[in-house]
Amino acid sequence: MEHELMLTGIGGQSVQLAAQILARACVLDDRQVTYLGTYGGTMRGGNTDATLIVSDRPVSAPPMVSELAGALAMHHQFFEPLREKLRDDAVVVINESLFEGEAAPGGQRVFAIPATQVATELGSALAASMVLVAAYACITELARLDSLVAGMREAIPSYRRQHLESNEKALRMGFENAPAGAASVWSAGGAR
Amino acid sequence: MEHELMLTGIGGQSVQLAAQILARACVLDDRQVTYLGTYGGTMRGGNTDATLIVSDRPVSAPPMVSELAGALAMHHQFFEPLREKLRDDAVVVINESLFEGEAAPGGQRVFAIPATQVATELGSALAASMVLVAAYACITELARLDSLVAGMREAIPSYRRQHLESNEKALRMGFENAPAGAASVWSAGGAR
Amino acid sequence: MTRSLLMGSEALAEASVLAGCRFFAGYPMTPFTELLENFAVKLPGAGGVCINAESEIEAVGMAWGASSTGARAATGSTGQGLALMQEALSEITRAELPLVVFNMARGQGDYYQATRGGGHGDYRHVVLAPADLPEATDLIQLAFDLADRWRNPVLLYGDYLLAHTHEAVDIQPLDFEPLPGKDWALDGSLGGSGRSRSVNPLGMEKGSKRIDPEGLWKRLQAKHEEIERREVRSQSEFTEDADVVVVAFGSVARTVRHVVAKLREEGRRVGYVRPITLWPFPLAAVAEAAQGARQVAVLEQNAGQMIDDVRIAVAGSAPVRAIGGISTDPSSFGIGSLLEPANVRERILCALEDREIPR
Amino acid sequence: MTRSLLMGSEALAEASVLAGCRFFAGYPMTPFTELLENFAVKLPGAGGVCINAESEIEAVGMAWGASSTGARAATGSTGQGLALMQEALSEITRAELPLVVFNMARGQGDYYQATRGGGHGDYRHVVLAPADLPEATDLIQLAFDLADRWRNPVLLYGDYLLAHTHEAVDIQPLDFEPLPGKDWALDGSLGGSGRSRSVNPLGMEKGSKRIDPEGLWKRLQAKHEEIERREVRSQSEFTEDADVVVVAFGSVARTVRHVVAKLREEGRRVGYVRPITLWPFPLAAVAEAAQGARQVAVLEQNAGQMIDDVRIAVAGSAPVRAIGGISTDPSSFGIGSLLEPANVRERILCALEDREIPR
Amino acid sequence: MTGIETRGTVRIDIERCKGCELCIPACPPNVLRMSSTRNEIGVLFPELLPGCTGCSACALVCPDFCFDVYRYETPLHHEATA
Amino acid sequence: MTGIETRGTVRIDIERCKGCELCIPACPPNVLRMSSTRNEIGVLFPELLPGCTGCSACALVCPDFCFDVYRYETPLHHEATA
Amino acid sequence: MSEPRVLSTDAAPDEAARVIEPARPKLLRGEDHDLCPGCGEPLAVRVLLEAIEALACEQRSIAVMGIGCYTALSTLIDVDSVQALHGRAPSLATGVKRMRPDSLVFTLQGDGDMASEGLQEVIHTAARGESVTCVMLNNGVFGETGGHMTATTVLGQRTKNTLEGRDASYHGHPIGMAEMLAPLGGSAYVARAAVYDARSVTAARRMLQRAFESQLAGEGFSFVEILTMCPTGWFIPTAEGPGYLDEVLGSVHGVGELKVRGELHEHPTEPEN
Amino acid sequence: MSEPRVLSTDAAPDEAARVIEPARPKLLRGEDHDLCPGCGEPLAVRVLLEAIEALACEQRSIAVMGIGCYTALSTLIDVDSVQALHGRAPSLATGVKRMRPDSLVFTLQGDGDMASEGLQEVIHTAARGESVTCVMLNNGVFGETGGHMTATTVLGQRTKNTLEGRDASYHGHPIGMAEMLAPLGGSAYVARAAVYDARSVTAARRMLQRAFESQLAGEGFSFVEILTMCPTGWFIPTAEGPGYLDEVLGSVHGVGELKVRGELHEHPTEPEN
Ligand SMILES: Cc1ncc(C[n+]2csc(CCOP(=O)(O)OP(=O)(O)O)c2C)c(N)n1
Ligand SMILES: Cc1ncc(C[n+]2csc(CCOP(=O)(O)OP(=O)(O)O)c2C)c(N)n1
Ligand code: SF4
Ligand code: SF4
Ligand code: SF4
Ligand code: SF4
Ligand code: SF4
Ligand code: SF4
Ligand SMILES: [Mg+2]
Ligand SMILES: [Mg+2]
Repeated sequence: MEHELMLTGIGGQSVQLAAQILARACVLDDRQVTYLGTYGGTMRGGNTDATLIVSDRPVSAPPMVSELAGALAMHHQFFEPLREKLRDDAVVVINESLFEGEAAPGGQRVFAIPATQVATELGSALAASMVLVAAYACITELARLDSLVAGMREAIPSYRRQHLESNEKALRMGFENAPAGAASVWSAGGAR
Repeated sequence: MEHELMLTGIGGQSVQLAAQILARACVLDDRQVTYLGTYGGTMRGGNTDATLIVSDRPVSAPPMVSELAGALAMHHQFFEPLREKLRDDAVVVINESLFEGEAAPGGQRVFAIPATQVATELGSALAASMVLVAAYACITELARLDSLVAGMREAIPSYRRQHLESNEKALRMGFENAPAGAASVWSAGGAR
Repeated sequence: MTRSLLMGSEALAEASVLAGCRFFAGYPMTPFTELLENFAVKLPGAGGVCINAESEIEAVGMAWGASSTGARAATGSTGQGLALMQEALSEITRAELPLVVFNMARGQGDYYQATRGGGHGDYRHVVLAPADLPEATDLIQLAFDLADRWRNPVLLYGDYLLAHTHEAVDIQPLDFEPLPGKDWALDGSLGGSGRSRSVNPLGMEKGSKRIDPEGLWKRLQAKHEEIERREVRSQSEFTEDADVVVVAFGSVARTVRHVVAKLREEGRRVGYVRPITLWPFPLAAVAEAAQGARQVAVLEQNAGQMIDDVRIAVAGSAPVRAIGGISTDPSSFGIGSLLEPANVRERILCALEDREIPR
Repeated sequence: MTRSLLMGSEALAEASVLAGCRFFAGYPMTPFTELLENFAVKLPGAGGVCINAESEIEAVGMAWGASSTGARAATGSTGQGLALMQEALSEITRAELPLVVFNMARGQGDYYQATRGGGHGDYRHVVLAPADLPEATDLIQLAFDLADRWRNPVLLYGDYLLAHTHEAVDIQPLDFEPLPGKDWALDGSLGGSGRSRSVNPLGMEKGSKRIDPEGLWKRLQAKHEEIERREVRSQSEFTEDADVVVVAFGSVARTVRHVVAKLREEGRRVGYVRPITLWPFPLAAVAEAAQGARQVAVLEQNAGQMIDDVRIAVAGSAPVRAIGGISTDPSSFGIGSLLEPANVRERILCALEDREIPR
Repeated sequence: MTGIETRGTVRIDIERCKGCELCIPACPPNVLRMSSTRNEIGVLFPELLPGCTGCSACALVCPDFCFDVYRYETPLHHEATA
Repeated sequence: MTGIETRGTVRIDIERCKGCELCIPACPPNVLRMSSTRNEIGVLFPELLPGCTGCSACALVCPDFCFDVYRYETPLHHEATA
Repeated sequence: MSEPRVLSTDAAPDEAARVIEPARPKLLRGEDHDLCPGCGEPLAVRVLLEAIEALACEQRSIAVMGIGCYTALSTLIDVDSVQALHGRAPSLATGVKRMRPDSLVFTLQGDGDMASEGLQEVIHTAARGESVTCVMLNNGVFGETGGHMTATTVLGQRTKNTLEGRDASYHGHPIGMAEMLAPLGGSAYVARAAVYDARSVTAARRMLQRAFESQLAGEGFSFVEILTMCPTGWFIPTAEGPGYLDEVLGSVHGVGELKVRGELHEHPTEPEN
Repeated sequence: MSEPRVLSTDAAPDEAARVIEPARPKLLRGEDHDLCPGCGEPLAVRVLLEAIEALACEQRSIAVMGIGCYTALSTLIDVDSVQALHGRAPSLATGVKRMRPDSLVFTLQGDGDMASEGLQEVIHTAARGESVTCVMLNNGVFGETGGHMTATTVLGQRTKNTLEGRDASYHGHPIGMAEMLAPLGGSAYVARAAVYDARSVTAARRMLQRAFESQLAGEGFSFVEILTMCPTGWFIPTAEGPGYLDEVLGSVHGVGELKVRGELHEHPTEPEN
């Protein structure tokens, strides 16, 4: 089983952080993982993507994928390139609070999570990506909540220590309010 | 007729100047000329050579010669490489005032000119190379005295104008006291 | 060590320190920046030094100085910063100093730079081109060994993918043959003895005015010919009965390997040769693979550079065709669509089916 | 003009000014120094500017700026100084600016640098390699024309012999096809109009955030392929029935030409091909000359660089053999014994008689 | 006349605003405050309260060039609250 | 005692001398002068007259390291002329 | 408590009013840019363009762009421009000016670009007395590559590799560019500005204008350093940028005119208008 | 008139005498060199080696050589040395020192090398407070390549391309290296010496020794500039070299200590011994 997913958002590091947390969580759950973050253009404030491949065998594919088994979108801007790569059976998790328009025209399974709203209510709009990634992990059963929290603690750089608490809360909120296993990638139904 | 000669001396620019004067004189006399000066090593004060090819047709040979029809030596130091290239019938003109040892073991025609002494008597030891080159031109009939003087006037850089007089005197002394045509390169005897 | 998720840059710095690297200097440039950051974090703890140099030219100078004392030293940049280092890199080669140089390149357009250099005169660097991170953490250890063994710079050709991809890796120290001592390394101790040391790229020797650059350069040439005989590395798969042999290196080869394996599963007669050393180039391996092939297809992410070496290797025994091309993203960091499996697959199919390559 | 004894450097500067060069910047280095000196003397009188730059990097930057205003500009150095310019040279190529670059090289060890560069990414310079001064004064005029025509740097590969040899030359202005106007040249006049100009190597355009380096690079690639088709130049003699075809360029070719002519007089079946453009390399001329030859002998004054291109051209149709080698003097200025007729003759005879080359 | 004197006003291109808040303390009469709703890219943006003097400070410090500043020919008078 | 007091002396490696004349004005008692004959490479070189003090000035300014400087345990006395 | 009244700001006012400050000066094109929220660089670019307008040099200016975050702004600048390599703008400007002596030629560079990578370019250009204006946007970090320390980072400043503040014993000392350039024989006008509030922005515009005037008068080399916020590279909230600039950078890199018409000022002050 | 008596000087004296000054210090090897007659560079090298001896650092010194005429002297210097590229010695010295913190590490560079080609190297090294000593032999010309003007050539000085003297309006202004380096935070000792007569040569030795002492004491970066004659590049007779140095170069590049133990001296003077 090799699960390729991408995350996308506008600027900032939060999408990359979310991707890294998911990657670390998968490693903690003993999977093989390849993760690559990319930033659009030489400029700041442009789009930012992350590609993740999670597998139970050594990963052979490069972290530049042509087809996606899953996608996470913080915002509709810059989602287009991801949409084009979605497989028919892909899992798509979007940030309902900001995302406008159609996420998946091909009949893919779409889950809309009010991530920014949830995060704002928790007092930290920046943690929206935590909510979303936790929801994704929960829906797809890609990683456990404990691993996500542990992964987050590994991933936060020293100069951002003040965010540990709020991030953990956001991860928990995201995970606990999502439809667990609704599109598991490991189960017969979700896997390919 | 293609006449290849080399000039050699220690440091300084006087050997190069002499070579350039001869080259210019030959051009004024309507010959084809190729002339290359080289300095030994990255250092100052080392040896300095000049190679000249004078011809009555366009010069085909590169200014790096394997065989010499003529040689001029200001000093015995650094003469060895030239000696090795001398043809059997080469003309060798040496500065008797400084040159020690045997100039031409192969029976070549050697002319010893007390160049430094003559120049010192003229009040400018630095003009020794002028004496020598003029002697060479006279012996080989490679260039006329007038052309040498004109060539010297072309060749002297602006910041050395004060030497014009003494150089002209040295050229005249050198030319007039040498055995004219003793080894002419243009005559049947001297040419090849 | 145990398996942990490391960014490529972090793993490379880690493996370098493990290999005994004790000096690093660099200047930020994407995608090299994180390598510098990681050396800055890891070296002090290992008794080493990392300097955030004020420019690439100063960085390579510092590494040169460090290496002249016998320390295992490294520097790097992306191709653009390496362009600035060319004078130093060719001169360091003539000074016969070991040095490891990272090119975290933006794509594969620096193949010429890596294998032919832009420095002056004749000089060569061993160039290692890992396809993925686990291989890279081995090759970087090899790089430090080869640099010392041959007293010659060794370049690791990486890219954005290698530098920025996180993978769960387990870095193991490698064993190498014992090395000769560094009796040439400067420590000042022989001053005044008449035998003081000199690290010199010009052919100058203490106590003698005579300079013999020709002798020095010929000695280097002989060494480089020896390296050509001894240090060639490559990987070939499925070439025996292949109609089409694909030649690719680095990150592109990673995709090629992935795609060719799938195509073989589908029964297509395709194989690949992956040069691991770009210099010395695996001429023999490519020549052998070309025997009997209908076509040799070169897939590189540039306007056509390695294809020169492939042509030299194949020497007319099969047609050589370029199926790669320039491919980058708007940042020009080198992460173009050519790195994606679908595009690589399509290009290889074009070669197999004698179709035009999409431009 | 009438025939007068000029040092190569003086003649080159003279011919450049005749060709409309109005800007030069350089930093002294043997054997390039005199070229700089001569531009400094000649340009002011012609309404131009010559700057004694404080380094080679600054020199190429100044020339870049001058060229961006549409002026015919040039710079240069020896290979070592050019090593420092590599970053700029590759970027100027991407900015599509005309520029003439002199390499008054120390020997022929900079062939790779000239033809493959050490800059980053894919880029190409037209490289002209005159064999003697009369040819050089023509080729330098061609260089300024080609640079403007293709909006691409053109490099003149000279050496100590070309720079320092005095010959009696008669520089004649050449005529070229009319050139398109330089509507891209900066003069400030369109500021505020919404159509201000931009000379940009990154694919950036005024008024748009979108950057398309891939598009730019592909456009360049297409241009370079066009140059490869249109601008190849070479000279061949005595190749039809030759047993041995010698390939040589620049000053070495001057000696080869001299020696081969003598050998032909002696009835030896030897011919030569002399690439005048090193890039684009005369692949077809070499391939054609190789047909029927028993051997293609490459005589270059280095460890073997042009031989790559010869091998690519010959593509296995005849054995290719190196008969040149590293050859320099103690100064390393590149005036080694390989430039002498006797040595060249001996090496060609070795090829004709299948003997070992003296090393 | 009653209410707050408003000698000038601004046009704010809130879609370009990146929410940096530099304009807020820059305003001498303190008539700018951050919104409670978010714009397209998800950030808060400045709102104008009565009392603008048309001094241009906001425009000078806004890195995203969001402000056109105007001065009224005749000052307006606004109630302080809505 | 008669004659010039000579407290020191020098050894001059005239074959290394390049004739630059820097040592001549450097000598405080003015006891160096250039020769009238030439050395191997054709240049004039310094000669020592009586009266050297062993002050080392010549050695310090000679670019070709031609001078060893000595100071006599007991000063000598020389006639000024030969 | 009742809510304060929020005025409509989505269009020009209906009432009679004149524009005091347009969002964009004439030479700044209408597109948006991708620099970070709270970045100081766009402020500096704005006043630079306004200074050109004030001198009516719209149709004779040529910009030479360095490489840093501000590079992205070059597409917004409606004057002819040539993109230099990182660190090399002063040499390009030299070549441009020599071939276009009647143009107003200036560079736009960052501190990483000018004081780190290409330090000698600007010094040689200044010593040569080249008639160009070099402008350095100084935020004390390589903004573009992620906020590392540069050669101007002041002691105590936070950057990616000095998260606890630059420490002289480990990271060395900052270089004061204006102080280094002012004593040189070839420099005619040298000043340091900042853009952290409206007053300083206005002063920056004045200094740029005076530098350009100096160039147009043929006095020699001119230089304006402008301190700019980089909240991203300083790892602080955007709103704290201006205060951090003033207190941390400003305390070392003092604002004012250091040299005017070739005369050194002993106590640099901001120009009167 | 009778001829003055010429004493024999071809051997050590027969009389009892002690050596005051050997032709060569211990660290200077016995071979001859090919520098021009009247060149000042060998004088500087001599005192540099004597300073090392005076500090008993013979067995812990590492030289980093620049490229210029003095490069040829590196074969005479009996201390470990590494040859740098033209302009790049300070960076090499940095790398050497970091790996050999107990060594006395110094560069030997010319003015063309340090102030032209590689100007930023020494400035960055100084600002960084690198514990090395940079020595610049300043003759105001590229001696090695034929005597062209450098970035330190003083106004009025003759060089190959300023035969009538350097003219500021055409050739720009000289850079005073010592003056530029002294104000930097990382520099601890900065001085300018000259070698045109016995007194100045002795003072040069003292300054070199004090620079090395500063390095050994870990005070930071140290710098000694030494004015040297280049009769060849100045196009004057060798005997006129010392006077030309003193009057032309010395009048602009004033001799003395500019900074000692990190303290700037307002009026640079030569050190007492
Ligand atoms: C030769 C070279 N080295 C490194 C880089 C990478 N680089 C791009 S921008 C930049 C930093 C720019 O810093 P600064 O000039 O201060 O501008 P800022 O980003 O702060 O505006 C660097 C290091 C480059 N483009 N070229
Ligand atoms: C990159 C580079 N450019 C140019 C040169 C040529 N070059 C060698 S020495 C020299 C001048 C040295 O001048 P300086 O440093 O003042 O030393 P000096 O010869 O005066 O002792 C130059 C330009 C070089 N070696 N390398
Ligand atoms: S113009 Fe002045 S008063 Fe009006 S909002 Fe802007 S800063 Fe405030
Ligand atoms: S200064 Fe500009 S970008 Fe920042 S909050 Fe105010 S309007 Fe928005
Ligand atoms: S030691 Fe002093 S007195 Fe004696 S010769 Fe030398 S300079 Fe003159
Ligand atoms: S200083 Fe030395 S080289 Fe010069 S003349 Fe005197 S002894 Fe000779
Ligand atoms: S990183 Fe700093 S300088 Fe760059 S755009 Fe962001 S705030 Fe501005
Ligand atoms: S050229 Fe000048 S610096 Fe070089 S050796 Fe001669 S006198 Fe000395
Ligand atoms: Mg910056
Ligand atoms: Mg010098």
